[in-house]
Amino acid sequence: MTRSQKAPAARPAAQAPAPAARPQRPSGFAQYKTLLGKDLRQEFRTKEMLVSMGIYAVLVIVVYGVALSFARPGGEFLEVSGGLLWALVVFTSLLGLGRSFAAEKENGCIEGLLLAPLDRGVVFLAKATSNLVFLLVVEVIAVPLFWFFFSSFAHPGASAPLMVAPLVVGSVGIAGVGTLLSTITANTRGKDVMLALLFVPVIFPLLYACVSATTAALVGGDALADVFGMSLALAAGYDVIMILASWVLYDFVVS
Amino acid sequence: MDAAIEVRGLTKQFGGRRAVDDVSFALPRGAFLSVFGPNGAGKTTLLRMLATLTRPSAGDIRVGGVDAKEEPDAVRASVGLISHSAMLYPDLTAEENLLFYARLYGVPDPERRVLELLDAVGLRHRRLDRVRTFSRGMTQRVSIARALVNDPAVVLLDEPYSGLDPHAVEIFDELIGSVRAERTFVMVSHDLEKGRALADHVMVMARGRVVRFARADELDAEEFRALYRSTVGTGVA
Amino acid sequence: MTKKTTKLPETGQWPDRVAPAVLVAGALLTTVGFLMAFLVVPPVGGAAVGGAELIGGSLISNKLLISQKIFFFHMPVAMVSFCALAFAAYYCVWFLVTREQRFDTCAKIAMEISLLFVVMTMITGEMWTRFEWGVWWTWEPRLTTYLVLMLIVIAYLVLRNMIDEPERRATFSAVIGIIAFVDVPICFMVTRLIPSSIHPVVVREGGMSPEMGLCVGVIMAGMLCVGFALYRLRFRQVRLEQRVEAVKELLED
Amino acid sequence: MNPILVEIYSTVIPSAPYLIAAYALLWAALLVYVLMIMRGTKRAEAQMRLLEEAVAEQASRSRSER
Repeated sequence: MTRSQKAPAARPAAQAPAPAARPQRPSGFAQYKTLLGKDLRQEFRTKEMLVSMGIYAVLVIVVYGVALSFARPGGEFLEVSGGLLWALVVFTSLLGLGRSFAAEKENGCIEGLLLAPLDRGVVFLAKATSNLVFLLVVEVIAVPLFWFFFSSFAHPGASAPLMVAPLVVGSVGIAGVGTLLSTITANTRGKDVMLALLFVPVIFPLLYACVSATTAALVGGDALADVFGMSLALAAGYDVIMILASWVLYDFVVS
Repeated sequence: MDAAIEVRGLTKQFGGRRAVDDVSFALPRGAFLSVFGPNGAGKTTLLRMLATLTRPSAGDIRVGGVDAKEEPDAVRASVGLISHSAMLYPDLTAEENLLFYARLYGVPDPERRVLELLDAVGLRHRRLDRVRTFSRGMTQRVSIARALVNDPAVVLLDEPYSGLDPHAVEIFDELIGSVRAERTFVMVSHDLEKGRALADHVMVMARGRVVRFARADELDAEEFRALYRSTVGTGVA
Repeated sequence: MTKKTTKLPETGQWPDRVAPAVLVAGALLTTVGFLMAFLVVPPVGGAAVGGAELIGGSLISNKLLISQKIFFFHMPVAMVSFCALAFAAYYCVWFLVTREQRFDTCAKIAMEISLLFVVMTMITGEMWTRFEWGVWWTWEPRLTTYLVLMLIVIAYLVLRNMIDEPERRATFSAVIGIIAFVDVPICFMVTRLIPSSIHPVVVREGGMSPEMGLCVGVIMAGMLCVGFALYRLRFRQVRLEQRVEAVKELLED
Repeated sequence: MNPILVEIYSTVIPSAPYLIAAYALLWAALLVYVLMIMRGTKRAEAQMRLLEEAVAEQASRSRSER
């Protein structure tokens, strides 16, 4: 095996100059793309997480069906539907996040990542982005399905398409904080319960803001005007603060 | 010339117990060190600290003249680890796995490098198959290719022989032999014969401390076996 | 670079000499506050009454609410629980910087004190809500915030029991401690700014008359002293247990 | 009794139990925590005495061996 002749290591003044043949450490963004590419390729090949999250969402809708079969269709349902939708999103994402490190842990690949010259913030961003992509894919299926199954109860108001905004902002927050928490609970005993126990209280403010924004979008009319903008802004603010905190703290959590 | 690996006063404390207790040694470039000792002697912890996977409680490590605490990434760029966990993604193909790591380390012209490595480990024909379908021996060979993807100056081996059939062991030795030029190796193993055969430096550890560190030729086989039996006998943690 | 030796909190330092005196001061202040709440401060007016009566030199024209007296302890106790959480986050940051297990112990104890005071807040809040609005629970901003705080602190303590290895347990707990400290104020703000549509909240706190302010101040100071004294007491106990463990380990090998 | 006075004080009696319960539980919570600490301290001190004996006994044994 020919190994290109390494330049003799010069006297290491400050830092041994990397010999030409030695790989140059790529930019953070390049590493981010590599990591994300790996996550997406692996998931779209096995579709393990997507299928399980999709089926789980349908099952939750079935449970809602039974729960609401005795409720009188009509206006009240619209107010409740925002909350129901978000309950579906939270528990489906909990399932997805719980499994997000399964592949990594199964074969000690986490150590493979830790061995590489890679700062942990990039690992966090890549893993959060992949979790976000999977969550959005499932939402694109589950939300219309939800309205399909409950069309007999009520039709969302004209401003319903606005609902996409809180859904996206909320999913970003869930993926960000969720990735940090799932990394923590990945190797603790009782990891699923532990993830839920940590996730729900921490995500509560985001959930609160998103449900109010979604409900405002669904109900439409005057409720929409004053509440929607404020809730969305608060949700976005939550995302920025918590994702920044998670990004900074991730280095301690993953090593 | 700078020593490839320099370790001074290295300690790792887990709760009350000292897994590694004030270990110091230096290895010249191109050396092959075999580390022996009973279970719980701290061999693997020492190796993981060299690989910057575990944070030392005290002491410092210099790899190729670079301090691991100050510039961990510079050290990581020049270290490769082969352990019994393959660190490969089962649902990705052998080529995809190696390409992933090649890009992560920023290897110039990754495609060519990966094919070159797959040739070296003799798996070029299976490069499009998923690693899940590989035997333990083949997985280990891809794992070696992964560890060599960034052309590391230091290669760390943690119980590489565990679970390998004799044929796979033979290929493994051949591979290690072929890449030995100018690289420094540190191997942790229970296999006395294998360890001594490959090594030019030997270290015996017990309860986190270095019992003996010497060049392999200074220790003849008989004395070594007696030393090992004595430490294994008394050294059980 | 010489590792700067950070001064580790240890039993027997100045806080411990002060602790008994602080405990006495705490007890005194809270009793004084208690008496003030009932004797000095006039009860708050509730719903209007059909007429007006001269009682004790002032014209009273609405129902006098004794239940509001719970507020005098409810608010200070809640404040102390936030202070305890802040202390816990402070020690968590210190642990992540220095990796000294001692700071992790301090963070754990501060979290316990925070949980204790949140439970006390929930009790008093619960009783007040029960009488004030006639329901056992309403998703009213203050109560939900304390519920979320309580759940996070419980999650923190449960997480500690789920991990055995001291270093990893301390690191993960420190991260959760900081996340909690960042999360709770946001929760406090979000639940206030977005009006929950169920029923508008009649915020009784409103303007605080000088005597009420003083009374709350006294009880606050008292509760802070009690909290501090409990912290030191618990700290001494945990340190003693840690020393016992260390000696046991020495004896073994 | 003057009806207005009655109404003014009408909420006092019904609110009494909650008031008392609130304060009682408040002190109960503090008391429970202090008792927990005391019990823990006593147990730790007992163990410490036990260990001191063990150390003393080990020291004397090693002295007799020398």
